[in-house]
Amino acid sequence: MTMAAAKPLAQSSRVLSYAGALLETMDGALRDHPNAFIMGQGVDDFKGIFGSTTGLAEKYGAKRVFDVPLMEEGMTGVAIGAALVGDYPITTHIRADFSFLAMNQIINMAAKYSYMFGGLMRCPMLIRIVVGRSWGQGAQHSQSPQATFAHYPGLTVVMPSSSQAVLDMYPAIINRHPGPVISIEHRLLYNLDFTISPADKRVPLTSYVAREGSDVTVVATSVMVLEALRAAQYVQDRAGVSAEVIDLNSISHPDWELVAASVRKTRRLVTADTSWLEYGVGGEVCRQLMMRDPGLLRQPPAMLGMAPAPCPTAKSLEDIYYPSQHDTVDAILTQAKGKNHGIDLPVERSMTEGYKRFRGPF
Amino acid sequence: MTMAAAKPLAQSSRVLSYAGALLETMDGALRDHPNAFIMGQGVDDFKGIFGSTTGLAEKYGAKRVFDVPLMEEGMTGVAIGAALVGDYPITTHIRADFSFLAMNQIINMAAKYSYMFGGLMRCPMLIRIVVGRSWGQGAQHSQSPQATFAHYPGLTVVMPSSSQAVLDMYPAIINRHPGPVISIEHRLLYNLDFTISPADKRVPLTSYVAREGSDVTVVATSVMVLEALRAAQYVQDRAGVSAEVIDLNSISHPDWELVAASVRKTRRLVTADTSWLEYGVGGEVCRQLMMRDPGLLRQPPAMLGMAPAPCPTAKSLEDIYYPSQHDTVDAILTQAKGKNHGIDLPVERSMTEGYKRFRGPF
Amino acid sequence: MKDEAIYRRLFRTALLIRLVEERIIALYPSDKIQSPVHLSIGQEAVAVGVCDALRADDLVFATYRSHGFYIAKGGKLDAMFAELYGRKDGISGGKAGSMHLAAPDVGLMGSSAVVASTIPHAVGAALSFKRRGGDRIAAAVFGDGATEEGVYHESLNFAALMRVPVLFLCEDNGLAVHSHRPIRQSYRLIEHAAAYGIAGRRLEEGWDMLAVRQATLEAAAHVRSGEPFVLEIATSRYKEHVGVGEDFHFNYRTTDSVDAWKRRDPLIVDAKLVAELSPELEREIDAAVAYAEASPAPGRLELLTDVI
Amino acid sequence: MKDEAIYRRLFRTALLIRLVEERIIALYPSDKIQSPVHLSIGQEAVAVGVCDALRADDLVFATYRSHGFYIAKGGKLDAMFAELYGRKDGISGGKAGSMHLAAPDVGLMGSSAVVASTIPHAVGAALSFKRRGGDRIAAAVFGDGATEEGVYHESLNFAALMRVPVLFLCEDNGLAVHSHRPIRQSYRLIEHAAAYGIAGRRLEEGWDMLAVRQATLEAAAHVRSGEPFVLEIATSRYKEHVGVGEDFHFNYRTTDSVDAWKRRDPLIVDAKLVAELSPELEREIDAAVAYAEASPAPGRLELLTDVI
Ligand SMILES: Cc1ncc(C[n+]2csc(CCOP(=O)(O)OP(=O)(O)O)c2C)c(N)n1
Ligand SMILES: Cc1ncc(C[n+]2csc(CCOP(=O)(O)OP(=O)(O)O)c2C)c(N)n1
Ligand SMILES: [Mg+2]
Ligand SMILES: [Mg+2]
Repeated sequence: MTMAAAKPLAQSSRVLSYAGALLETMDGALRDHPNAFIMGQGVDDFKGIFGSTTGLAEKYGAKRVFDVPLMEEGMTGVAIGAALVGDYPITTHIRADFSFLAMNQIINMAAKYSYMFGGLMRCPMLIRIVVGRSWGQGAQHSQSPQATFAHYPGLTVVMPSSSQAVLDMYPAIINRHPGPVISIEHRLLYNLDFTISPADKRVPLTSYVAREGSDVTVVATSVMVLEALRAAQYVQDRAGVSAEVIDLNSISHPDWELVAASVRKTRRLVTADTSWLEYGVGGEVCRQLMMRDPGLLRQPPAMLGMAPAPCPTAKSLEDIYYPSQHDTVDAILTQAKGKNHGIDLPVERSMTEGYKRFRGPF
Repeated sequence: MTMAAAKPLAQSSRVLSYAGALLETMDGALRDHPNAFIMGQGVDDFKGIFGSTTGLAEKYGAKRVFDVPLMEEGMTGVAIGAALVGDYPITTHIRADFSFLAMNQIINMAAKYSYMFGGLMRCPMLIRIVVGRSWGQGAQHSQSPQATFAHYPGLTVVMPSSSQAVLDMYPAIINRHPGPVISIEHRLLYNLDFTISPADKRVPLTSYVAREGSDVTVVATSVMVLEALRAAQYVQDRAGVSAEVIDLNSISHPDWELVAASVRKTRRLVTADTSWLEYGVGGEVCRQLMMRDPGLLRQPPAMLGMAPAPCPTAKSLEDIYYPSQHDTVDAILTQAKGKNHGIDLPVERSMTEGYKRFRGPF
Repeated sequence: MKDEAIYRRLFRTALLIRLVEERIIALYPSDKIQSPVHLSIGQEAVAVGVCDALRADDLVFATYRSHGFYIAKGGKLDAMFAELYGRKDGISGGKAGSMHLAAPDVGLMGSSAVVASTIPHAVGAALSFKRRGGDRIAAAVFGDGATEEGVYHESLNFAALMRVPVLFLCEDNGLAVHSHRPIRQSYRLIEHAAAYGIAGRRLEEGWDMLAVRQATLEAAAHVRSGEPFVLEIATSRYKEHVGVGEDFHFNYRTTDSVDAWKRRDPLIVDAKLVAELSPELEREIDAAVAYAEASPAPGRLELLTDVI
Repeated sequence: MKDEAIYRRLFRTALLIRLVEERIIALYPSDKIQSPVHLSIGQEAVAVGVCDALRADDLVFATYRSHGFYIAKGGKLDAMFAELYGRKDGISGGKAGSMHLAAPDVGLMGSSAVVASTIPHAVGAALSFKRRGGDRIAAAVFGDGATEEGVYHESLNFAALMRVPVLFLCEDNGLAVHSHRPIRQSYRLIEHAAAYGIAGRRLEEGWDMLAVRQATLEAAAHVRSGEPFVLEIATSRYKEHVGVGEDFHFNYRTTDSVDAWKRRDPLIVDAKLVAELSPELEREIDAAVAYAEASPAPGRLELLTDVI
C-alpha cells in the first residue's frame, strides 16, 4: 500500500471486461472475507454467471461457492439467516425478473431487519441481479426493477455501469456496508471492455460526473450511461454541444446535489434509464429538482426509457421498444438546440448493435 | 334503469361505510357475474376481511367464496389460471405486504399475459390488498406499494378513497376491465361512513377533482384524500385559502391533464400519498408536470408521505412517521402564504385519532 | 394393427417436432430467428404421447421448452415459424417468440419463461372446470427443476384439498440448466406427491410414445374422475439447455447418458419410417418457413397494443 | 428428584409467561400497549420445553407469537415490557413491538409477522454453523399454517440436501387465524418431511413441559449430529388469534376443544405450585411494568436511526 502510494505511476491503466471486474471482486471477497460465500443457480457451473464466478468454486471449495435448487425466496431467506450470524452472503439471479420470487424476503425481511429490531440485527449481504436485453428475451427476462427496490427504505440499490464502478464499489459494499445491497448489473455490459483508471479516481457509492459538459445535463443509469457518453461525444463532434453526463450509479442514495448543481449550470435535462418512465427514475429526478428549485429548467426535459409495455420479442419491436442511440442524440440536441436542430442523427438503431451483436449466452 | 333515469330525484343519498360499499360490490359481482368468485385467507370467516365479504360464503356457497391455505403466490397463480378460462377471480390480502409473496405471479405473469401473447390471452381479475396503519402494526403490516405496481405496464392500480369510489369503480372493473387490477384499500377507511351521492356523480377509473379550489392544488391518494379534504376545509375557514383537492384515484392511469390544469390555475402544489416519497407518487406527479411545462410552479412543492424508514411500532414514533393533519394544513398554508404564514395549526397529531381510535381488528 | 396406426400417428408428430427443431438449428446461424430457443430434441415422445392421450378440449399449460407441446397439441406450424421470426403473422404477432408459444384455440395455454410459474394456472383452470361441471381437465407441464420452487408445494396442496382435475406432468430430463437432479432434490417426486395424498407414477420409458400415451390415458382417467395426479416421465435433452448447439465438451455431463437414450429413440432407430415420412414433413416445414419469411415485421402500430 | 427440579424450573418459566400475558390482558384496556398482541396462553409448555432443551448458544428464529419464546430463551422482562409500551428502553427501542421481539444476546433471533418467513433464516444460520464446524444448531419455530407456504418446501429441501443442523419446530394449535387445519392441509407434517428424507416426530402431549423437553433433547441430538429434524408439537391457543379476548362466541371453534386441553394444563391443574410461585413472579412483572412506565418515549432523534 505504502509502496503503491509512493509511486503512483507504477499503477498504470489496464483493460478489463465487466465480467472480469465482477470476477475479480467476487474473488477478492472470498479471499479477504473468510465468512463471505456465493450461492445461486449455476454459480459453480462452466458458464459461471456469464463469467463472473467462473473457477471460484474450484478455488474456494463447495462450501464457499455453491449451486442451489430453484428457490429464490428460500435462498434469499437462507442468505439473511447466514448474514444474521455474521456471514457475508452474495446471491445471484441471472435475471432481475426472478428476484420477484424473492420479493418478500428482500422487502419485508432484509430491508426491515436493522430498523425493525432497533439495530439489534443487521443483514449485510449482496444480491446481484442481471437485467436482460435483446435477442428476443421478451417480457419476463428484461425487467429492470431499480425504482421498485429503491422505493423501500433499508435497501441500498446500485447499478454499476463500468468495470471501474464494479471494482470500486463492490469491495466497499462487501467490506463495509452494514445492510443489504441490491446490485443491478446489465447483461449487455458483461462482455464489454473498459479501461481501468488509476486508483485515485474511485467511483463512490453515489452519483458522479462521468463526463463534464456545460450545455445539457444527462442523468443516466447502467448501460444508458454508455449510451449517453457515446451520444455526448457525437453531439460534441457534430454540433459542438457540450453534454454533461451524470451516472446516477446509486439509485437509493444518489447525490442529488450533484445533479441539481449540474442542471443549475446547464438548465437542460435528459434522463436515460433502463426501465419504464412511469413511476421510475426520471420522476424522482424531477422531484428532487423541483424540491430544490422549480424554475431550474427552461423547457420540458427529455426522458428515455422503455416503451410503456412489456418487452416484445420481435427484433423490429425491440428496436423501437428501447431508446436507441438515435433517440439519445436527438434528445440531447433537442434540449440544446430545439426540435428543429437540423443535425444529422446517427443511423444505427439499436444499442445492442452498437457494441456487439448480443446473441447470448442468456 | 329507464325508471331511474326518468326520476333521478327518487334516488336520494344514503350513508354507507367503506366496508359496506366493498361488501355491496362483492355481493354484486357474485350476483351479476356467474363466473366471479372470491378467494383469500379468511374470506369466509366471521370477520370476513374486515366486513367486506361477511355472509357471502353462506349466500353464494363455498364454490364461489372460499378460504385458502397460506399460499399467496399459488393463490394468485390459481386466480390467473381461472381467469384465463373465463372466470373472474377476486383475491384478497389482508395486508398489502403479503402481496410481495405473490409478486412473481402479479408482475411476471398477470401483468404480461395480454401483451406477451399478443392478445391471445387475457386475465381480468381483481386483487384487493389492504394497507395497514396505526396501533403498532409496524414495518411488515404498513406498506403501500402503489408506486411499485404502477411502474409495471399491464397492471391497473387504483386506490378508492371513499364508499362512492368503491361503488362506482368496482363494478366497472369487474364487468368491463380486460386486465388485472390491483385495488389498494386502506384499513383506516373501512370503518368510516360516507355519504353516497346520486348516480350522476360517478367516480371514474381515473383522477377527479374531489374539491374545487383556486389557490393550491393538493394531489392526494387513498386515505390522504380525506386528510387533504379536512385540511382544505380548515385553511378555508381559518385563512380563506382555497385548496383544490384532486384524488389521483387511479395510480396507473391518472388523469394528468386534470392535474396539470389545476396546477396551471393554482401554480402551487402539495402531494399527499400513503407511501414513501422516494420513487413514489410525488415524483411521478413532478415528472408529468415538468414534461408539460417546467415553469408551472412558483415555489418548490410540499410533499407528504411516510418518513424514510420502515414503520416503527411505538406510538410516539408512529405519530411523527406519518404526516399528520397538522403537517397537511401547514403544507397547504406554506404553499399559499409562505413559511411564516402565522396561522394556527390544528393540534391533533395523528389522523388515526382524527377519525376514530383505531385498535383493530387487524 | 390399431396400435400400429396409433404408432404411425404419434411417430409422424414426433418426427415433425424433431424436423422443425432441426430446421431451427439450420436457420439459426442466419439470425433470422432472434429468440432464445430451448430445444426439446430427445424429449418429443413426451409431448406427443401426452397430447395424444388428452382430449382436444383439455388444456395444457407449458414452459419455455414447448415447441413440442405446441405442435403436439395442434398448433399451426406457419404461425409458429412466423412467431419465431418475430413477424406479424406469428401466433402472437411477434411478441411471444420461442419461449411463449401458445395456441389457446387448440388448448395450449401460456408458456412462461419463469420456471414453475404456470403450474398454479393449470390448477386454477381445473378449479373452474370442476365448478362448472363436465369432465375437462387441465395439465401442468413442467421440468424436474420446477418442482423445487415453493409454488409447486402450494399447488399440490391446494389441488389435493380442492380435489381439482389437474394432471401434474413432469418432464424429467435430469437437468436444470447444468445442474443434475440429485444435487437439487432431496425427494422422489412420486413419494413426495403421495405425502399430499396425490397418486402418481413414474415412467422410465420416456422415449416410448405409446407407453407415454398409455400412462397419460390412465392418469387422465384418474384426473377426470376428480383427483389430481402426478405423472413423471423420464426423458433426455440432447442439446444444450438454451441454444442450438451441443454441450458435451463442457464436461458437466457425459455423452453416454444421452447415447443410451438415443439407442432407444424411435426417431433414430426407426430409420425406415423416418425416411418414409420426412419428405412430406419437410415440405410442410418449407411452407411454414416461407410463410414466416413472407410475413411483415410488426412496427410502431403494434408496439403498444394489448398492454392491458 | 432430578425430574422434580427440572419440572419446577420449567413450571416457573411457563407460569411467568402466562402471568406476563395475563398482565398484558389486564393492561390492554388502558391503551398503554398499543401493539397487536398474539398471545401464547395455552402454548407455554412448548416454548419452555423447547428452550430448556436447547443450549444457550443455539439460536431460535421465531414468529409474531413469541412472548413465550422470548421469555423462555432468557430475554429480559423489563426490556420486553418497555418494548410493548413502545419506549426507548424497549429491547428494540420501541421499533419492534409485540410482533418482533428479539434478544440475539440470548439466542432469540428475529420474529417476523410475515408467516413462514423466518424458516429459511434458521436454515441459513445452521448452514453457517455447519461450515464453521462446532455443534451449534438453529431452530425455526413456526405455526402449523406456516407449513403451507412455498418457502417451507424450499427450506426443507435445501436443509435436507445440505444436511444442515436445523430443527424445524412446528407449534400445531390446529388453527391459522380462524381456519382449521384440515381445510388447509392435505398432508401430515411428519410424513411430508419424510418425503425429503427428514426425520420427524409428532408429540401429542404439548401441555407436558417435560415431554416437550425430552422430545426436543432427542430431536436436538439428532440435529447436532448433522441432520435436520421436524418436531411437531400439538398445542392449544386459548385466546383469540390476535388481541386479548376470547373468541368462542364466534362459533368457529368449540370451547370443548380447548377445555380438554385445559384439563391437562399444569398451569391450571397444579394450582398449588401456581399459588406458591405466583407472588414472586408477579413482583418481577410489577418491576418490569414499572420499568416500562418510567422509560421515555422515543422521538424525532430515534425516528431515522438504524435504517440501513
Ligand atoms: C424462477 C426462475 N428461476 C430461474 C430461472 C432460470 N432457469 C431457466 S430454465 C432453468 C432450469 C429449469 O429446469 P427444469 O424445470 O428441469 O426444466 P428443463 O429446462 O430441464 O426443461 C432455470 C434455472 C428461471 N427461468 N426462472
Ligand atoms: C405471508 C402471510 N400471509 C398471511 C398472513 C396473515 N396471518 C397472520 S397469522 C396467520 C395464521 C398463521 O397460522 P399459524 O402459522 O398456524 O400460526 P399461529 O397463529 O396459529 O400461531 C395468518 C394467515 C401473514 N401474517 N403472513
Ligand atoms: Mg429438467
Ligand atoms: Mg396455528
